[in-house]
Amino acid sequence: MPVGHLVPEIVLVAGAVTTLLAVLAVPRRLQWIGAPLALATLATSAWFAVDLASDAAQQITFFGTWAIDGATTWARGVVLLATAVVVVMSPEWFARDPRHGEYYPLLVLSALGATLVAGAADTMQLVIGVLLSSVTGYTLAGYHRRSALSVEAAMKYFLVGALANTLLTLGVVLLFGMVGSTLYEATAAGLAGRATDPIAAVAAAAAVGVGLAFKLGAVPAHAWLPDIAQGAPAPSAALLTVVPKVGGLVALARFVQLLPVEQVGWRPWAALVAAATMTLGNLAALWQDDLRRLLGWSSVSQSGYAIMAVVALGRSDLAVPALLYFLLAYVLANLAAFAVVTELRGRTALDAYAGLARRRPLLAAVLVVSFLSLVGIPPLAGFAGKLALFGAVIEGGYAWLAGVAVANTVVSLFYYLRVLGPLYFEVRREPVPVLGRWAGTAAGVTAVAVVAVGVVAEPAFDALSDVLLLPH
Amino acid sequence: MTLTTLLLVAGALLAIGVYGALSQQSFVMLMMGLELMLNGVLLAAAGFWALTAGGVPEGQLLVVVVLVVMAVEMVLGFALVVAVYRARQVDMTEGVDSMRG
Amino acid sequence: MLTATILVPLIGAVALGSARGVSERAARAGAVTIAAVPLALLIAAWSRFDPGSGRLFQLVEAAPWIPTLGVAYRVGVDGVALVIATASALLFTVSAAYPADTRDRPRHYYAWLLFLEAVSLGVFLALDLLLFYVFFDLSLVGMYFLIGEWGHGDAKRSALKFFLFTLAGSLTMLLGILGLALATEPLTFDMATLIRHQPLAGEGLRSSLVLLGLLFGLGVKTPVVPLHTWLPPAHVDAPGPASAILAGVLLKMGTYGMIRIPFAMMRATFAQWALVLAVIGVISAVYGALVALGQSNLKRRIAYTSVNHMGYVVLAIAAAGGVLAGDEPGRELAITGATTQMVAHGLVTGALFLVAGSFWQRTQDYDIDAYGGLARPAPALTGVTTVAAFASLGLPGLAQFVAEFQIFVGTFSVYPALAAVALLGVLITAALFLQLLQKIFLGDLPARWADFPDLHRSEAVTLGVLVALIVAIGVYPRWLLDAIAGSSRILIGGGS
Amino acid sequence: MLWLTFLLPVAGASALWPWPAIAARGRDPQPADEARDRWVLGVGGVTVVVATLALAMRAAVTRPRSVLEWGGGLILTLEVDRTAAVVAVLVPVVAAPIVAYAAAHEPHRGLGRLVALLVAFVGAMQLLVVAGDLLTLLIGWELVGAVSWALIGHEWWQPEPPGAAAHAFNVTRFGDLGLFLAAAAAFHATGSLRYADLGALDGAALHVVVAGSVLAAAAKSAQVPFSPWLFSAMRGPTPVSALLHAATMVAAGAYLLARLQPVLAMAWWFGPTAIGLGLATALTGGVVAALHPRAKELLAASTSAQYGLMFVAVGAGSTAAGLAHLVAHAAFKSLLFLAAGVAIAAVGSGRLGRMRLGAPLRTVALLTLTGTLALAAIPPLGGAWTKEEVVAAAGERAPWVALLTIAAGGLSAFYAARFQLLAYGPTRRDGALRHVRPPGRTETIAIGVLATFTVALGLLWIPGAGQLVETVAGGTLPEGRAWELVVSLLLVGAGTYAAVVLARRQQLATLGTSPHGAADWLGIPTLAQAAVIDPTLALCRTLARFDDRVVDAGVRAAAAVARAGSRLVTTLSGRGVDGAVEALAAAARRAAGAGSRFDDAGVDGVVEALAAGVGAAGRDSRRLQTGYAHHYYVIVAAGAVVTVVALALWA
Amino acid sequence: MTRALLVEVAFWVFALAALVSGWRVFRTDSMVRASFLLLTSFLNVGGILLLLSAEYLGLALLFMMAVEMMVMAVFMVMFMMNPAGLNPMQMVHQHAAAVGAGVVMFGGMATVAFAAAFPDRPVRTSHGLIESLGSELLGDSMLVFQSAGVTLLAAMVGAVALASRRGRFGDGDEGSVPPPLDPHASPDVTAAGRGDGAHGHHAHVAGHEDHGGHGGHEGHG
Repeated sequence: MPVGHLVPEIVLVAGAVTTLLAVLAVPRRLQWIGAPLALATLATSAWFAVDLASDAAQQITFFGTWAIDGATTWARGVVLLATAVVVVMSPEWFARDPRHGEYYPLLVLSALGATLVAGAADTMQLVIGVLLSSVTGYTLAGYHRRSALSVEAAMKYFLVGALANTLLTLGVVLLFGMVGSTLYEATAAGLAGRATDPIAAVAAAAAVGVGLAFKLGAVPAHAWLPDIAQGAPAPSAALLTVVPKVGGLVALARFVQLLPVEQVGWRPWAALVAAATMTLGNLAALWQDDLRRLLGWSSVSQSGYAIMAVVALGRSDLAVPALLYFLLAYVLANLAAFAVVTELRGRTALDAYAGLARRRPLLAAVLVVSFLSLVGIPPLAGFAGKLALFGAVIEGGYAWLAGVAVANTVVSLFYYLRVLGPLYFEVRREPVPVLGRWAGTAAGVTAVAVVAVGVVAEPAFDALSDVLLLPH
Repeated sequence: MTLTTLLLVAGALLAIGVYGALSQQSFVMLMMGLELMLNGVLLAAAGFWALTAGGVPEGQLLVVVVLVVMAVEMVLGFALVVAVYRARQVDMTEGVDSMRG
Repeated sequence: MLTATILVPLIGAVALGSARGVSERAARAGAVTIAAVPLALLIAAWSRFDPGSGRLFQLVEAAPWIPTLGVAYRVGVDGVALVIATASALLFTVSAAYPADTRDRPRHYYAWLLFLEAVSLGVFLALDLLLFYVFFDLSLVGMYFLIGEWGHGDAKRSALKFFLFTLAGSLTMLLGILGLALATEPLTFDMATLIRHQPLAGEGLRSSLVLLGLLFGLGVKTPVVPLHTWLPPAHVDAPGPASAILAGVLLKMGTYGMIRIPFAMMRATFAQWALVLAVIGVISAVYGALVALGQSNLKRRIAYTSVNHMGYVVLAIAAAGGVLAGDEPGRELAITGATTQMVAHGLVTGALFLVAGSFWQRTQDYDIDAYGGLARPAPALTGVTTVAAFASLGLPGLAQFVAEFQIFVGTFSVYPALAAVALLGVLITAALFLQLLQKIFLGDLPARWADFPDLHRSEAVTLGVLVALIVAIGVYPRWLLDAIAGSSRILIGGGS
Repeated sequence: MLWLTFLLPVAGASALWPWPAIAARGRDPQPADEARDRWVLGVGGVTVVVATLALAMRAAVTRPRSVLEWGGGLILTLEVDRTAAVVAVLVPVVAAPIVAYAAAHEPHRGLGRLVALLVAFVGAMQLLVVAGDLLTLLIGWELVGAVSWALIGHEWWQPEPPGAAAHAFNVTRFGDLGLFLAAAAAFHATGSLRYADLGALDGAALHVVVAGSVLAAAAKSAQVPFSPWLFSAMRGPTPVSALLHAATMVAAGAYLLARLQPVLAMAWWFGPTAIGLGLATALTGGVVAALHPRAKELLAASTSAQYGLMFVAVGAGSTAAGLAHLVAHAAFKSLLFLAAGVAIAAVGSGRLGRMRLGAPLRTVALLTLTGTLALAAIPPLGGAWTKEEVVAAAGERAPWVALLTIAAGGLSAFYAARFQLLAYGPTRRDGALRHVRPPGRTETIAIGVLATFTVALGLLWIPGAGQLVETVAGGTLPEGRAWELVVSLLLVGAGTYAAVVLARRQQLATLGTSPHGAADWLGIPTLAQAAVIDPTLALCRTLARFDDRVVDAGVRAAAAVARAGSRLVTTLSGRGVDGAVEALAAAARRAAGAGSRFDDAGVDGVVEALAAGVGAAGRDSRRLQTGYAHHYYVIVAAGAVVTVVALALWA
Repeated sequence: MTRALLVEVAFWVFALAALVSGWRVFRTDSMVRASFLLLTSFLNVGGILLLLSAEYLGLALLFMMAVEMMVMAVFMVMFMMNPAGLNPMQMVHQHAAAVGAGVVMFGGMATVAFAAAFPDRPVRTSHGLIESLGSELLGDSMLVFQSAGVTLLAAMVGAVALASRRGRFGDGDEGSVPPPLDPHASPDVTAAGRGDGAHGHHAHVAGHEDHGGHGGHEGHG
């Protein structure tokens, strides 16, 4: 049993438990101790992940239940990075909450959940990973127990999640019924054979697809995302708008490749979902007067873009690199935006951002970089991401989808500029208090990363050029 | 007791569950609908294990996984119902609608 | 050397933007100095450029960027790019020197101007499709902030409209670029390679779609009717120097891109669709002129003449690519004329928009009918405007005549009827500019403009430079045309 | 060297223009300054023109050819052939006295500009004349037009001149388009723009070149239907009318036809067209001149008519006759304009009915008479000889052509006499000798010089002069027929007699007083206004409005449909199945509302409409997010159904 | 009666009981009763599992559900209004849509049941099934099993964090609000005013209540 292939995850479990025990032991003044412990955990896990990626070949391991391919490694990296940024943002935000110690182990477990989702090569494992990611997510979303909005967001997250997970489970059971196994490799082989027929396969794929759409914040299970962005504690919102998506997308990409295209039209379906998701997200974001909610909807639309890569899977060599690179770009830009919101003490009314450029020029600059990257203005990371996505779908024969994405990008520019315009063009005199040092640092670092990853994109694309998405 | 009859019963349970999940105002009742759905899934899983998969151990584990899903979702669900009730004195879906649009 | 032309203003922009305690004067002086560096470098590049060498791209500098995707940093020039880039650098220097109301934010104003200069030059110097796109897009960002922050009237809305509209165009172009580049094996965005290999040649629908995507994107920027509606508000609400750059530099990106990408890289497909493009060009020319004549707002009127003039350029490009072989002298003339028109229109319309900016600074009124008889209090302004107006209506001895003559003569070889129709634009332009001069400068002087200030020294000097160049090109254009013609020949011949 | 005939006047002009301002050194002008300015400008201007004349004469003798690479394959060629030599010499000859007159006669305000532009015009005209290819010709052609604009609008502070200048420019520019086309066609067919290569033309290109040239020539020479622009040009100062709009610039059309006649004649229809145009203009112009109540307009109409005669000559194939008449006309018509200027200055009005300055301005009246007689074509003046040559040329074609030409000659005799009798005729009995402003010495001398020139052309009647003309101008002169001469002289006499009779009855001045009647070019301007200018301007305004809003109609309608659709989807999913019917009704209501709002939308751009549509869709799509979790469940359920359908459908 | 017939009859009894009790869950006025009906449904499904020779799983389900439903019933009594279902109540919305969704769901599953061709590999023997489950849990599917364990841990931690009334440091939810926009504002403000940054903590967004306010529960409808 190659336990070594799971060291990064084992580290996360151990770290989470250690952190939990530590925060239970220390007095309320020292609850922040969870943050450095969580950071250390994440760093150690990342270190092992890198180590593992350089040592072990890309393969399916652990009796066929676990894929340690480039996609998993990349997802691990992105998830750990994102979680680390959120950990840095958290202590100042939760300073008033004497029980925020438990928040950190939950963050670590949430990262673990997303990683498990990404690496799952077994449908049961997928369900468990989704479940772990979900339960930690509900908790993180509702962590402001006294805040009406926070618990409301958590409740809706839970309600949508519970239904979606039930559907996911149903789909997994149907798949098992068809092929008699839950392993991906066996599933793919079983579905490809003539033993099954399209009806059950379609039903199973639909159930799994809708279930995973919840993780992505994609249509039709997208409704939780704007609420989470608006109502959840800002660090949780930052985490939940990015981390589950990373796992969910890799999982979706892995999963659809198991389906025989002649029986299950997953490619057009994914295109449909991509188009609907990006369009709905952008349209709904247009007139938001609440920045966090706007970011939530924009996050929905970004999921739509990301799903474009799924459409092109197997038809374009660019699909997997596009998917993974775009995820990184999106995660960084979105985190930067939420870090700014956090640093501004959760300031969220659009009007309250007018004139920010003169009061807080650096934070304003971070917001500009983040938004322009989300639009896809070169040379920021979002541009290279969208470029690769467009290239992938065009090569995959879905040029119309690229057209839809272009139209959506133009629409999205409108609402981003609704923020950025007043940010720069108006003059306000009120003071703009900030939270502290760390959230601001997180904002700055992620913004620099957005620029750096965009300008120096070659290492990423080089690394991604031979990434596999097993078992395909 | 054929696979078809099993799946029909499971489907009926799922249908009742879906109805409950969609129609109930109270969070708790709504969750009962979800439970009922999972009940159907459970039945289907067991049926598949026994009738199409030749009793492979994975199938039993799958049933356990469904049970875990059931348990975990309910635990968190109840915790959230408590939290929402404490923060807002509300126990129905219509009561939490401050965020919309 | 070419890299420095992009880097110097970029670094200058960053330095100026992050400096502290810089006075308005110092910021302007610094900006002018920095903006002039690329101009000097490009003039030096001109001296080293050999139009007769038979090679299209010269002074090439390259560095790997994203080799995995076939993207590299490649800059270089052919004759077309060289003259347009040089004219742009000049226009930036002049615009920086032109007095503007910076609203107490001189550093930012000049920093954005320099940023815009860097990326605009990048567009013209890039030899990699993706690099081209990067600069193309960034120019929108720079212009958005310039209009939004320092514009007047409904500036924010106009800036927004500008950004949205042109981003729609540039993204469509991006799809086209991808469609084109993805047809290469191995994947590359290198312009020289793409010109040599002509990917997608003879691939029916796909190549047509790619071409239309490219033309749509570039057509928005040019702009051609009916994609032009972003132009008037952007111009009207932009500060004078920004308008000058918008008309003189940014619009050129569209037509330059047409020559560079669809014309050169998809010759067969371009020839299929050239007639459609030519008709659009003619419609733009005539429609733009007619609508301009119907305007009573000074800046709108000038803005619509841009539609007219760029329509000629589009027509010429379409004609030059309208057939794959035959009529070489005429098609060469068309391409040379199109390029000359880009340079000339940049200088002429740049001057006109700077003049319009001067009007705004003096009176905050663009209504042509509100003026009259200004020749008495402001003879120098009258003189400059008259020269620019006559240049714009294509008077011989001034720059634009050279261009338009070549365009008409060249286009006639391929599309005689369209050339004849487009000629009507020349007539209408004449009418509208004479009417403009008459209404503003001639006739009765309303009492309230009795002490209308004439040009200040800095205005006079900057406009003087433009006028001198307009005359220089008009009288003896050989120095300009010879630099272009060598490349035109290669482009027409299809070599690289 | 040849370039100097163009560059020297231009350089001279740029020196003369700022002179008064430099001399004044920023002070207000003093009376003494005025005299000095007049002297400097006059002497300077005449010197430059005379120097140009010297250059032109040298060129006329040496017939040089000069080539300039303009770059990009364009080559400017200067070439002097016989035709060019004649006109190149003629232009400065006429210009010199006119420049002197202008410096002495015109108001001081803007005098530097006036003289400078006149001198610059000489340069531009020389370029036009010595051009050896269509591009150079076009450059000169447009430059003289622009200078004409500036000179007509010389008194820019007045309400009328700027508009008149623009009118003149626009009309002539329409003709310029013909040259553009001709150049394009020539280049397409031969790869060259040189006159010398035009001989190789055939087929469609030839016809385009000929048609373009004829169009340009007709517009420039104020032939029907372009003639009215010359009336607008009369808003300019008198010297301008004399130089540009009588002697030289207007001559460019006739000159061009003469210069290119061998090429043009290759098209079978050139001759008839030119003759037709020329005759039409000669006759209508004659009628207009006979009726018009104002002095300069009378002369302008006569100018059109006389150039019509030259068109007839060239069309009939006799460039020599046309050219000879061109020279003669330049001499006497500039003389008459200067005389008219003196008369107008004397009485302060351009109306012929107010003048009759024969008594107070006896000298000028006598000098004028030479011009009038030449215009009336009464031997032994040169004008008569050249006119008879034109008649002879016309007779070569057909007798009826000759007859019509003779009729036009009769008209010109009538209006020439009318001009003389009204402007410088015997003073009215009722009006006592009024106080009039006498002309200065310089003006008189200038008129005298031109009168001398006019008279000197009488030498053409000397036998053998015809051969000299043939040598100088090239081509052959037709043999005149005796009956033509007799009939012609009879008609001239008749015309003159009619004028005298009418003058006795005091009816000569009041012919056709209505400004909109026949005197106003037979209503061509009104027609042009109604048929071309007004519709164009209306179209422009409509298009401008259209551009602002109507283009969007389609887009807006599409947006409205999208909006309604999005609402429908929204309401359906938002309210669940129960609400579907209700929702449909609501959507219909809203669609109707959208329709009415659409009308109220007002002035909006294309993109605004699209944006409004998207924006509305944005607002509507937010309604999907009701805030109720059970609605989200419906969305998920519906999404699952759609997913099943999609997966099954596209497999 | 053969064993097969017996099994068949038992199956239908269990199935009908499961369905009827499941349906009654949403047709009763009392939540407590509803939770017991749900339990009944589960128990009957457990019975079917036993018939399918999944003894261990069936029993596990029985025990687990028994406990869970007890918790749920207690829950009703403790927290919910109208705990004992003394007053008749019908708390249902979008009834038609829900019925429609249920019908579609059943239709879909029925289609699968009738039309889909599943492999026919019935379980051979009931012997050793439980052992094989054990070895699966600690063998091939150990990752799944362990992950499930971690998930349960996370669920516990999360549930406690969210729901506990008393924490280690006093009130379980003390200070669990976002930081105020103005750092100098009084510490005990809730997030109610977050919607409007310009007015800091003074503003209240209509529609939600301060947690401190005891305005009571707003009725629906």
